[in-house]
Amino acid sequence: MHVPDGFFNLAVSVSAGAVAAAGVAVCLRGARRELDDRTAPMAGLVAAFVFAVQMLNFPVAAGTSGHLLGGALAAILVGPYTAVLCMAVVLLVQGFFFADGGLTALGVNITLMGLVTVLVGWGVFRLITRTVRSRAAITAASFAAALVSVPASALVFTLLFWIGGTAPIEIGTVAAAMGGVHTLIGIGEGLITAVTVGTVLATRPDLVYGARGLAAPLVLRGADGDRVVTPEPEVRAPARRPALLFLLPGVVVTFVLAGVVSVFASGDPDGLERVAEDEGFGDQATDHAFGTWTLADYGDVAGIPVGVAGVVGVAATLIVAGAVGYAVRRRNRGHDRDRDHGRLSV
Amino acid sequence: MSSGHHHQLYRAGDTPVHRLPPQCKLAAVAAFALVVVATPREWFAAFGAYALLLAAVAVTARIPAGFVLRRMVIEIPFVLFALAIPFIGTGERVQVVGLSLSLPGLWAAWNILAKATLGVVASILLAATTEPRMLLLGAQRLRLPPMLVQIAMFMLRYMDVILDEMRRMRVARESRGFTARDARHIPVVARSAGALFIRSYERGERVHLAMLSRGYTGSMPVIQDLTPSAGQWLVAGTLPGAALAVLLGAWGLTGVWGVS
Amino acid sequence: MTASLEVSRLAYAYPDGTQALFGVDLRIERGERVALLGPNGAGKTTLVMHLNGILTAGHGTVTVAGLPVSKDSLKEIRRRVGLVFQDPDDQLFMPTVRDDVAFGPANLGLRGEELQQRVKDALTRVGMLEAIDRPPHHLSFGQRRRVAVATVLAMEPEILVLDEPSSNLDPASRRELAEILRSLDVTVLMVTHDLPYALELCERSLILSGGVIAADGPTRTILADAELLAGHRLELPYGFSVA
Amino acid sequence: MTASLEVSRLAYAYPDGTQALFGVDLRIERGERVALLGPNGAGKTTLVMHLNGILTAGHGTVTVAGLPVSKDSLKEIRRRVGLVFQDPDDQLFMPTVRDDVAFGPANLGLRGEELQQRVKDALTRVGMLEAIDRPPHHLSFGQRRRVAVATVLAMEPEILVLDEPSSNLDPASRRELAEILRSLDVTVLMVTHDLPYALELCERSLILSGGVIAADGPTRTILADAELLAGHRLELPYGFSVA
Ligand SMILES: Nc1ncnc2c1ncn2[C@@H]1O[C@H](COP(=O)(O)OP(=O)(O)OP(=O)(O)O)[C@@H](O)[C@H]1O
Ligand SMILES: Nc1ncnc2c1ncn2[C@@H]1O[C@H](COP(=O)(O)OP(=O)(O)OP(=O)(O)O)[C@@H](O)[C@H]1O
Ligand SMILES: [Mg+2]
Ligand SMILES: [Mg+2]
Repeated sequence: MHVPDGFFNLAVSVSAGAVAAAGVAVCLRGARRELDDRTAPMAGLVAAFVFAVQMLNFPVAAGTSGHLLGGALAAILVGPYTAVLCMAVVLLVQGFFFADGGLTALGVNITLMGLVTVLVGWGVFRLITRTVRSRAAITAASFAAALVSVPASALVFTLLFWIGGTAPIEIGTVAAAMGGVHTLIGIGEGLITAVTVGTVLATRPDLVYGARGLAAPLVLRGADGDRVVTPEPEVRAPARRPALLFLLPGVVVTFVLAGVVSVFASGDPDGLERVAEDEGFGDQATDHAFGTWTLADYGDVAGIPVGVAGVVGVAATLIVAGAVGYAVRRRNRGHDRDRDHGRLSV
Repeated sequence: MSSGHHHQLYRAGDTPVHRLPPQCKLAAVAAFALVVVATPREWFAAFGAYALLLAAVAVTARIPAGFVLRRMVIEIPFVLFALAIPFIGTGERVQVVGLSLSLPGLWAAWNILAKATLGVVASILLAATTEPRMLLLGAQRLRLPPMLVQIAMFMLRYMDVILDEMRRMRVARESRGFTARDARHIPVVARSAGALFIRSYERGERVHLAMLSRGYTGSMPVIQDLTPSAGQWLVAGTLPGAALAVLLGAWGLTGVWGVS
Repeated sequence: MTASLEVSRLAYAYPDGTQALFGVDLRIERGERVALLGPNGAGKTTLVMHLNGILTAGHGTVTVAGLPVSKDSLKEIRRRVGLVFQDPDDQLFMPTVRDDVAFGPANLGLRGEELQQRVKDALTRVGMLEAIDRPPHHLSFGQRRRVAVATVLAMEPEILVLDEPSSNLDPASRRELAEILRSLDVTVLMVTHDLPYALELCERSLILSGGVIAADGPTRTILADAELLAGHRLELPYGFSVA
Repeated sequence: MTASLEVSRLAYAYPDGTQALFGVDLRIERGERVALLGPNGAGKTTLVMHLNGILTAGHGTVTVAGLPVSKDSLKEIRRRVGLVFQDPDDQLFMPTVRDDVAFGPANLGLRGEELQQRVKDALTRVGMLEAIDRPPHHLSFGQRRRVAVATVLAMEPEILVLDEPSSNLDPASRRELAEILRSLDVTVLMVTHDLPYALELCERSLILSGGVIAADGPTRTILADAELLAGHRLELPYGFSVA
């Protein structure tokens, strides 16, 4: 599903970039509660695993490429916030090191494969495990979560494509191809996720974020063979996450932004055009079809060449992303400093 | 831990491109991609010029064309997709050697192919001239949040660990009389693959703990100095700078000659 | 005076439920060299991993030079306690031997010439200076073990904890390691299955068995008690006797 | 009679260019027990890896019971030669100890009750039967070593090659391993740094040093030659003498 450079119009790229940046910023904050010395390597392993899983890449008839996504698995193993970070890292590394996925399409890719899959996957997982919390239930919930997350992501892709894809393809064709293939992929992903979570649960239950639970009490033995049982250790349940709800509006905002900006500001009103065609006043539009398409990228709106608008737009995304990252980083550092002070006074 | 993966991406060398500090190269590639994407698809000559710029970088870095081409297979899914667009696309149709193709589809295919290819080649050159570890240090210098850098670092390390553990497991299997020629053996491989996840994790975890026990606090000590000089920024800026000049030049020309 | 290492009622279970320590008590004074003996699976490695906070006590406490091991004190603890792992593959992770040995001192803030000197000194001590630019995973097992020891020596910790440092070493390296340890003015806790080696190097020995300390005393006395040894799967090699 | 193992002018360089073997010649008869001694980095592990075709000779030949090691004979060679790796983590890869020990015999075609019996016998021999359903990577280092030995014993090979099998074993396990090896009617080649152990178990010893065989003779004679030993970083432990 990796979107290359030039696949979506600028409006969608920029809006998705903004949402991705905001989403990652929120997760950077949230992940501080999930991530410590011991779980940091797990995040790395999950990222590596997701990376490996995404390497099985095959073309989808009228979409882009299809492959397993791994977002739900990540969410269950390391928690939703860290999972988004893992997915973002995978996509960054793929973009910069492996040339997989366009650099200017990072926002779209992170939104689709990071935010949407994690959000949907974790949502489904929590819905099921809220009531039952046995090992079997967790494994089953993993299957369901992964199964649903993939077509959900494909659906969002289709929506974005409808709003601002640069390829002139019937939205119905895209929806059918993406939906069909990704339902199949979803089944595969469900199986792999369930097996992986099941395996980890059997040998290292402490590593499954979605199943943090009981450790048995310890036994002490004295020199003369007497036995004492220590009191039950306290249970650390997974933290509740109202902040995660922030992400849902975030995704909605992408569409609104992308749609609105697309139609009114991009000079590439193909989304509108499609609506127009669908609504039955396509006759008028077809006359101009050639004009709209060819003019789209260098035609100008209000006298500004779209090329320049593009540079400004993408630069704006980067600035937003950078600023958010910077702000969070400063705050993190502030926290670290506080902690260090705490340490010194001990 | 060993081997392989990274070295397929990275080609050691001692050229001006290799020597540039990683953060300069990262920024240059990102800026170049921006310029490319912002270029209207009708300006064929501009895309040609970008390609020449990348070729110049490749020559300077002594990266053989074959290496770049081999790595470009990553693009195949998009190429297949792009080739399909003219057939399934909507809009005005044109006849090309007896085939009815969508004209907007052709434009879209060209647009995606040209921009994606330039982006892909730029990234390939970046990875070919910079060790992954250095790229991460560069990203850190560019103020990528440390948590992301840390996850990325563990990820790279784990790709090595997994490959290493896979190699060990293969040797162990074979030395006890196993040959994977037969489909009946798939369950065996599958079972050991289940163990691979935990095994890799635990190996990586122990290594991480060993790092902690030697005073590691989340970021690698930077032993060599990476601070780029103004001159190095300037050198790195040549690529996006030249591309921008091409873009602006082309814009000026179309302005003069108008759109035909 | 505060003890160098103090462990009290330490219990620990691994995440899969296996309990490895069942209430360990011990106290090691500054400058002592102590051997930790015991059968396979006794919990020696598990205990040792608690001494610099790599594992965190399920129950009980660990104190290093008066400082209790806790989340806040970890950094300081790890500066003081150098740990050589039982498996050198767990210890070595950098692309070259030089980087690997430099890693610890660099984390302590050393740079430049001083850092390079530390690296070279440590490698010279274990006789691995020629391998300085090789990747550690391309060394033989015994060579990796020697580099692993060097990574910790380079940090100049005040407490050295070694988990079977002599296994896979050739006899001359084994003796050289003993000489290095004797020449350092640090507290040493060494896990070993090589009883003559323990006798040669450590005045005092502990036997850990079944997750508790089963004996504690002068090495010579402990090794002379054949019945005690036999009870914990320990025995002197054929042809060797405590003179 | 054909030799059990025959190596002739064997040279090998690792892919990174390090040459480890420079022309090794040796011949071991059926039923012999031979110790392979030598300093760290001498090439012992490299040599041993050639004996069942894990590494393929850069130059020279390896012959097992008359059969030259080549691509076509690999399967047969590996059925005959059981190799215990120096690092047990290289040997164990299945999710449980049972699966791991069963893996080899299952490849030889054993199934059902017979297979289970083999697994149990092998684990009983090394004293690890209780761990049969645990994951091998959750065992202590010494326990993993014992399971690694069991995986090979379960295959009942006619030639046993062991790369430092006694390191990290507690003294009782070490003796038990010696007893197992003595009780088997197989050819044994054992790499070790433990000279008294070599003397106890093997009539004959080879010294591999710098990638060539530097000495070959009765263990007692070799260990009595202090000068020879010292030339190859070998020495008897303090307080031990070849009686
Ligand atoms: N990662 C792990 N998960 C679960 N159990 C473990 C783990 N590591 C060790 N154990 C178990 O804990 C107990 C103590 O193991 P430990 O490694 O501390 O033994 P040890 O005394 O170091 O033995 P050795 O001499 O073999 O190194 C053993 O029963 C072992 O099986
Ligand atoms: N994977 C590898 N790549 C490159 N060189 C290697 C590799 N493994 C070993 N070597 C080198 O080959 C030589 C022989 O190594 P080998 O492992 O055979 O030694 P050894 O005799 O088994 O030593 P030890 O007693 O330490 O196990 C050494 O110089 C070592 O550094
Ligand atoms: Mg141990
Ligand atoms: Mg070896």
